[in-house]
Amino acid sequence: MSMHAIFLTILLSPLVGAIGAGVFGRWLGRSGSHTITISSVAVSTLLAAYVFYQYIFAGAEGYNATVYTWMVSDGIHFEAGFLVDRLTATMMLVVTFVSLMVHIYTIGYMHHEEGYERFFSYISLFTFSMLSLVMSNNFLQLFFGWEAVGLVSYLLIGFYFKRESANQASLKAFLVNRVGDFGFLLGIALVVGYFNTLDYVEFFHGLAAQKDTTIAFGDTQVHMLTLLTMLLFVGAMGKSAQMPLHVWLPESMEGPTPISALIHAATMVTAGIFMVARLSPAYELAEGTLNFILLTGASTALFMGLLGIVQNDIKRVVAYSTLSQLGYMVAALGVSAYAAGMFHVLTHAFFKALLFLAAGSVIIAMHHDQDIRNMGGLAKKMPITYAALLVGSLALIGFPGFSGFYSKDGILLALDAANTGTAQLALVMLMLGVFVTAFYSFRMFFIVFHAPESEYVRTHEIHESPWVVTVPLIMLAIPAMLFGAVFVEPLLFGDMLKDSIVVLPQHDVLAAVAAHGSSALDMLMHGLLALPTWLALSGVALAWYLYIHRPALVPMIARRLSGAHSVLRHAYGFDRFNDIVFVSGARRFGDFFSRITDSRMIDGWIVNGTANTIAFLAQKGRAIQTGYLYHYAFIMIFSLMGLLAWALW
Amino acid sequence: MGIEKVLFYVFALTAIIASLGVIGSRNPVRAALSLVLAFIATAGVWLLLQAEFLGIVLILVYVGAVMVLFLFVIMMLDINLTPLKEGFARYLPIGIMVALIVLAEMSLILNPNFFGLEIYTVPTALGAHDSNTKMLGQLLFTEYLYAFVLAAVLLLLSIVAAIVLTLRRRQQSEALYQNVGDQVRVQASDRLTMVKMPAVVRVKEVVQGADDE
Amino acid sequence: MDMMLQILAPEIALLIASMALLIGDAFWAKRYPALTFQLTLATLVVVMVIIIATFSWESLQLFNGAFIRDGVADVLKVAMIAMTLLAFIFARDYLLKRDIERGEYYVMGMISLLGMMVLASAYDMISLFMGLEIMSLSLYAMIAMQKDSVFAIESAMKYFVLGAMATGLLLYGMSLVYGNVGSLQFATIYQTLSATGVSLVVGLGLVFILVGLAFKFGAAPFHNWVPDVYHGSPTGITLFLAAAPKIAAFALMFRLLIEGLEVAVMQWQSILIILAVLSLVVGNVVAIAQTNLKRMLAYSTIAHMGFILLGFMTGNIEGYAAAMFYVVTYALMSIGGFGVIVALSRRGFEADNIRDLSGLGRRNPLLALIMLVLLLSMAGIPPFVGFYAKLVVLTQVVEAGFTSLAVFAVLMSVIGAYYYLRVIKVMYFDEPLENMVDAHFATASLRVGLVFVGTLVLLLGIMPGDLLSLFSMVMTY
Amino acid sequence: MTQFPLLSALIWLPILSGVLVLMLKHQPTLAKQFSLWSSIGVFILSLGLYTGFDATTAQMQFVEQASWIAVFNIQYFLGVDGISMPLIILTTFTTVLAVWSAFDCIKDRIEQYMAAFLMMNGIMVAVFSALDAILFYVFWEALLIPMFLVIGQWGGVRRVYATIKFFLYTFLGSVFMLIAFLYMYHQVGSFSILDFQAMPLSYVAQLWIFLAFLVAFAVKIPMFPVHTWLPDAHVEAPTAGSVVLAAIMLKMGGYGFLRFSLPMTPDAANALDWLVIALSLIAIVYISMIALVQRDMKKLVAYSSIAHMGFVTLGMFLLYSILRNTGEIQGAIMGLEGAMIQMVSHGLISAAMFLAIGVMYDRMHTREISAYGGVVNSMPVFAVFVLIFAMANAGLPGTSGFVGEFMVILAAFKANFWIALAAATTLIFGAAYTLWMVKRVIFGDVTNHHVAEMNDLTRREFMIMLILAIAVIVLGFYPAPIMDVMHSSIEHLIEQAMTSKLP
Amino acid sequence: MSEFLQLSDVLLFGAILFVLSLAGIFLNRKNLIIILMSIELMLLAVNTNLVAFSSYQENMHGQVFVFFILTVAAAEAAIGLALLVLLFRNKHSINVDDLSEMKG
Repeated sequence: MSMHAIFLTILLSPLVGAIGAGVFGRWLGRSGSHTITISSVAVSTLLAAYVFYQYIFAGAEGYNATVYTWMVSDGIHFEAGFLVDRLTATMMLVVTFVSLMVHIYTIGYMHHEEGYERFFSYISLFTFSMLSLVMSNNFLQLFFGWEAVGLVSYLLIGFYFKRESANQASLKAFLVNRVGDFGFLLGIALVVGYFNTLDYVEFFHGLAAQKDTTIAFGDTQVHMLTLLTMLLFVGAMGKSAQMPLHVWLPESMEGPTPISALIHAATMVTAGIFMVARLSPAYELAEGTLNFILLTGASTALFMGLLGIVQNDIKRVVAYSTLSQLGYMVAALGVSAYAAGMFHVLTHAFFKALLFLAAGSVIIAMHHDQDIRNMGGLAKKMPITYAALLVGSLALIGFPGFSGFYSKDGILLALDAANTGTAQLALVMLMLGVFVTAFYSFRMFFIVFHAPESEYVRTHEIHESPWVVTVPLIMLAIPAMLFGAVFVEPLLFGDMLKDSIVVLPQHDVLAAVAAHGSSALDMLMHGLLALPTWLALSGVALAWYLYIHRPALVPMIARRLSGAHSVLRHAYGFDRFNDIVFVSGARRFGDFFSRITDSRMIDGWIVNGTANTIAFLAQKGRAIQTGYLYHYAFIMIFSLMGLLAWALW
Repeated sequence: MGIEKVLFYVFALTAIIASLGVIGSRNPVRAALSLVLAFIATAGVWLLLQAEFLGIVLILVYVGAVMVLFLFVIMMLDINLTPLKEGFARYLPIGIMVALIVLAEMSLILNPNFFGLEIYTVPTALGAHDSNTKMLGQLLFTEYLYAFVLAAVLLLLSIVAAIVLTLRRRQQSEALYQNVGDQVRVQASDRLTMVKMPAVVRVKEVVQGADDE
Repeated sequence: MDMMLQILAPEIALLIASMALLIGDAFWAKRYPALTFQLTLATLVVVMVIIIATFSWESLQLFNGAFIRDGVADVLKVAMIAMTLLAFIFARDYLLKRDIERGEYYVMGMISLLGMMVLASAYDMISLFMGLEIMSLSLYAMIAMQKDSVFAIESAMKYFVLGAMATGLLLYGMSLVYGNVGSLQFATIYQTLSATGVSLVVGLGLVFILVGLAFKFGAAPFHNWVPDVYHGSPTGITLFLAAAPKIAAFALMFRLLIEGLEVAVMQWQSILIILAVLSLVVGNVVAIAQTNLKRMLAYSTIAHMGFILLGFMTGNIEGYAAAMFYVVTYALMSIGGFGVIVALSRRGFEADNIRDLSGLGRRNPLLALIMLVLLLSMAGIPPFVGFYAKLVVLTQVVEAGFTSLAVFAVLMSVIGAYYYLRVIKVMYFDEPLENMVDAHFATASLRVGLVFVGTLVLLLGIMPGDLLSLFSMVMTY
Repeated sequence: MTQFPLLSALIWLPILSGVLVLMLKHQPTLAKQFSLWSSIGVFILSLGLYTGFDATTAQMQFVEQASWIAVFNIQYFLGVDGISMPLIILTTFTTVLAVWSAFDCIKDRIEQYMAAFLMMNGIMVAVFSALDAILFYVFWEALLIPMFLVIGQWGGVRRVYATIKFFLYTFLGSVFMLIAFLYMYHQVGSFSILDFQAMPLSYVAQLWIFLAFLVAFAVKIPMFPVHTWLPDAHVEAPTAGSVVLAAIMLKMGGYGFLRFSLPMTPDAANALDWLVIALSLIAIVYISMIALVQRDMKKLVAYSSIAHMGFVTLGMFLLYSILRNTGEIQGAIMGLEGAMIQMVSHGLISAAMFLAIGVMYDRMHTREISAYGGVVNSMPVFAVFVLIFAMANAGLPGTSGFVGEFMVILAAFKANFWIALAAATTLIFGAAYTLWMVKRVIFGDVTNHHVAEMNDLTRREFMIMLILAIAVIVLGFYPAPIMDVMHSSIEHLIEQAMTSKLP
Repeated sequence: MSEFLQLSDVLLFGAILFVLSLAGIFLNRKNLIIILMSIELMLLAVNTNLVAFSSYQENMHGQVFVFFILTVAAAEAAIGLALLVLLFRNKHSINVDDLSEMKG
């Protein structure tokens, strides 16, 4: 089997599964549907693993080829094709693996739900879309995958279509993403405008020549590549939920938990980071954009993390942690530490999927109640879930040795090494973020598992989830623990991603970090003594103190800090603001245009006004026709008079 | 000033005053008589212009026949004059103004200073043996034969038209007067209308009907 | 002499036949009520055949140039006869229903037609005037033939008084032209004016002549009689009135303005533009406010006359040919429109309100379809002949350099389209009124005639080429 | 092939079958079947245009030429190039769906209804293939008649107002075009469109002619501010009427720009392209906002049509500013091809949207968004299709709706950043108004018992929807077949549009 | 001043008569029969014009025209009066104001 065929199989196999379950689900039934989708994704996963092996360990050459030509216009080829290198191969494996886990998990999670076949079809379709995004060798296909994952996300958030809040959330997710895509598409247009190509490689080749091109906006000259990368990053902000386009992600938790794990934690939301990494040659040339990225990421990381403190919905807590972690990744990109960002993407994929699936397991046990205040003391009732959640949380907070530790530390070190003013500022924010993360993660953890049993827990039968749920948990817990340690050296400091990521020498912060030691052990040793670890631990300690040891303090503190609390409860008012300014604003404008300009002015005054004027004239004209002979004669003579005057003139 | 000129002004003035009488008079008989006077005066002008035949014809035919016809009709119709006496004063000023403007416009062209009189030399008087009637006749029956025939058609037409319009069928009794064509063409629907009525009227409807009343 | 007979044969045949029928009718009217009608039709067909058989491209003159027979005259005459024929066929039914069907109607119609033919062939002012009067007087009388109808008498009276006044104005203008040129013959007038140029007196006379012509056309602002007369006349007469006399008016204008006074084109062009513009405005705008179908069609006539005047205004031969095409096709559409009203009316019910057509599309699809075709054609929507009429006129207007005038004309026809659409709306989109469920043709001849007209309007719309070529050719000769 | 008169056949066969159907007054079933099969036959016949088409040349193909009205040198002159050919096939294709869609929902005078659509089919093909200006105009106007009757007879409550407005609006626009034709005829002595394209014209004349064309085509397409007839007409028209109106008749305006405005008055187009671009952008932004607040589904889709047509006009008139901005014309082809593909795609999508609304209307007899809710519960299959079409309407990649918008935005960027920026807002607005409607109508819990009682698609409806869905998706994934046939013609067009015609 | 009367004098006379007759038609609001008389007067004015021109042009065509106009005028009068009679029979009035059934 040639590589090309393998790639095609990897890409299309989930599509086949999706079509099978979606179109023929009615005939296939439940088990038929999950069988076909799971097996198709499994095929992809196995092949992706093979590809991963080939690229990472066997050192296969980068692969770049066209699958088919979409169309050709104006000399520009619009194509679909594969660009597979180590970055891609890694992403492919992560995507397929997490997807497979989620597929299996879904059997248990969605067991009693309607629309079972539909759900499987969607997640398979998502896998296809994500793969086509990742494997693309050009902007067109990238955009296609970009939008397609958005579509599936829309469909899945609105999966419970009877629920108004789900519909609202899905619409919001789609529209906010569209705002990002708006910038993204303009970025692509810029690429075509200046490089006359959509192909990555050709684009990269063209960069050198266009390095200093500027665009004139009136009198000001704007650096073209800065604008280009900014626009593309706007797309990334939408997809990766960076402030202020993050508003959709918390609400996306309306969807079933498996897709929260798959789409809104592990894969889709990282597309933005992937894209920036993929286009690193361009970003490297745009200093301004990098700074912007850095600040955006850092603020997202801190401020979204803070929101996690006040959430009572188990999934929302995890969602805000996702937002926060995405901020970390983006911040890494901002200092050209693409590899660090990607590394965090990978580790995050595992532990966040794990967290979500574990949370889902809790939710199953709680009969789809998601409020943590109704939980408590579940540790004994669901040990596997408990363990899984603990592993996930530890990885999340960056407990030394866990995957998250390596990736997060990598980012922090990179920021430190960047040694610019902005980077320092960002570093402070991220450090605070570490503390906050630890605090809210373990707040949730303690409340769910260690707090006194709630009324609900006491009165209901609660037990561990079935194997289809727990096996994926275990399967994910393993990489959540070990992936970081294994891959930190090649990924972060080695040449694992070197063929795909370009970093200018003056930006190469990771090289500076590597100077302090580049092995996992070095990292561990260094990390044990470093500030982040202590911040994380103190966060955990504070959570324990407040929620287990002295729970009575919490309401008091909330009252004392009621101003800050309220700000957090309202998520800084982003939703309010959007509602008032954009949603109502657009509607109000639309209403005004519809009723006033269109109906009254154009239609009323101009169109019907003309008609009415003519009708009015007609009535006047009628009035002249009095029926009296002498009037007629008079009109004739009068007209004669006029014509005579005209002729004599 | 030659005698012709004096005569012309006399005739013209008479005709104009008579015309004013025609349009200003409220009594149709008086108007008709004014018109007769206008005709006669104008005939005088024509005579001055050496159109003897036409002048005489105007008096004979017009005054003798047409105007008599007018008078005849006026008498026959036995018009109630009282409502007719209501004046036309309301629009009189503007009417007169428009008429005067038209006249002014016409005379702007026709006045002696402007009108290219030099090409119109004073006509030579006809010789003693030249007959206006004869000249007219010659033209009429040669060059204008076609029009002459058409005039005959026209007169025939007006006879037919006048008769068709004014002829009243004698008042015959209904029994004697029958229109065969009508009887042949009559259709059942002209005579008889079939009205569908429900054989049974439901009580409810009847009650409703009663309520409506 | 033989030559003369041949040239005059159509008129002679028509005259003799009408005399014979006038007398004959008095004898056979009671016994054979339809005979006069049938013989009239036969006569008209024969006359038409004679004209076509002796069709003359050359111009042949008789009576020292008082009579001319050329292609234009022949084409116009054929058109007039055809319109008269249709008018008689359509009208008979109506007249029968109202007991006013009498031999004299046909006789006077034929004499009126004779007048029109004389007009078409007139080559001096006197024969022109005689033709005009023969036509007009017959029309006055025909309108009044429904003697018990106040409407009919009133419209006859209005028509008569205003018509006489217009004739007076026309004559006054002619007298001024005569006074300046010293001749009544168009050929001489043309030559003299070419030599001497146009004096102010002729200019003055021209204004009076134009007023008279405008009246005959029914062009604004000399249009006031049109709605009242069309409305008040019995529909059977209106359809006669609305078709052939318009062609005659064209002949009148053609002979007088083109054959006689073309030299004064500078003078009459501007006045014709004024008349055309006013006609377009008045006709199209005021028609919108009408509720009576006959009145509406009358106003639409005024608008159409505006277009014809536009064709004339160009002052070139192609323009006249365009106007001729317009007037002939318009007459066809107009007669069809009134024919539909006749077909709908019954004894004691005139069906001349637009409301009376409600739901015609259901009640009588064929009739509605014919009316639809006619209305769209009048509105100038392709593929019906009315479109080409407008097209050829507009082409010439643009050719003559009056593009803005063309724009104005089409804008007005857009306004005009509205009221035609309104009728279509009533026919197709409204529910039938309670009291009218039966709409069937009264007679087969009417049905055949209407179908013929509708088909012709469509066919000429698809293939207008030959007719256009013919008109263009006779004009060029 | 010794020149089988394919175009004539495509014009006259449907018209003749329309006349035949008109006579089947008392056999509605026969009328339906006959109409359907004859329209399918015509569609298959029209595929002959595609297979026999030579994509390498910009020359007119399948040319038929004969004298028609000799006095004015008017010809019966037909032919197609890469611009008109896709539109003709779209026409015949849409007619099949329009006819088929009316099978059950029209009860009254079905034979007239069917006949109207068959005749419109022929007339529309004629509009796209006429190469003589008068021939073009005749069919252009003639098309109004059946549509007028269709809306007026089978339309909604305010149908009379809507249909008269539609008729007069369009008529008003097109008379200016007629005058422009006459003026050019006056200059060149022929009504051949090819002659018109070749003739030199002074700058002032070009300006006036361009404006005349602009009025005509802007009304038809429609552009702001002469768009207000469209929402009314769409709302009141019966389903198939809306389909044909949106899918084909709007395209006639776009086609007019390509066939007349650009090649005939290039200098004026160059001078006034800002006007068209500005109006297009207004259409995209302003109309989208209006669409957002519509309460009537058809009105919403109608407004969205206007916004989408804004892309068509935008793409067509970008070429001059691209030249001015970048000094070369690369990108211009993309704009024009984007506009073309947008027309075809919008033909499919709007047809689908209107058919979908028609499906609901047939069951509920209302188009108010608020009357629906949770349709997916009772009509799941239908909901899937609606979602596909809604996504296509929102310009999602993988559907045909994306292709045109994408290309136009790319081209717009070459012209000016701000133009591209304004155009790209459609990404947001398009999704907003479409999906918000979908959310309110399709999703959610069942709001009332009427919705609960709705039956899912019948076999006929399903097939129609399926065909359209396949077309939309196939075109989205593989637009090349359509693109390839138009390359030469578009290049030729740009060459014409770039060559000054000043004498 | 010439001894013979000048053409323009006659023409002005004709013009005055003509305008008077016009005024007679539109000023008269009551009596139809006077309108008919005005028409006669109008034709008379035209005839005077023609006679004058004929005389000054020294050809007879104008007078022939007058001859025919007189004929027509008589015929016109006959038909006009017939209409008047009909009108009177129907409405028992020849009031111009009563002729207003149709308008608008």
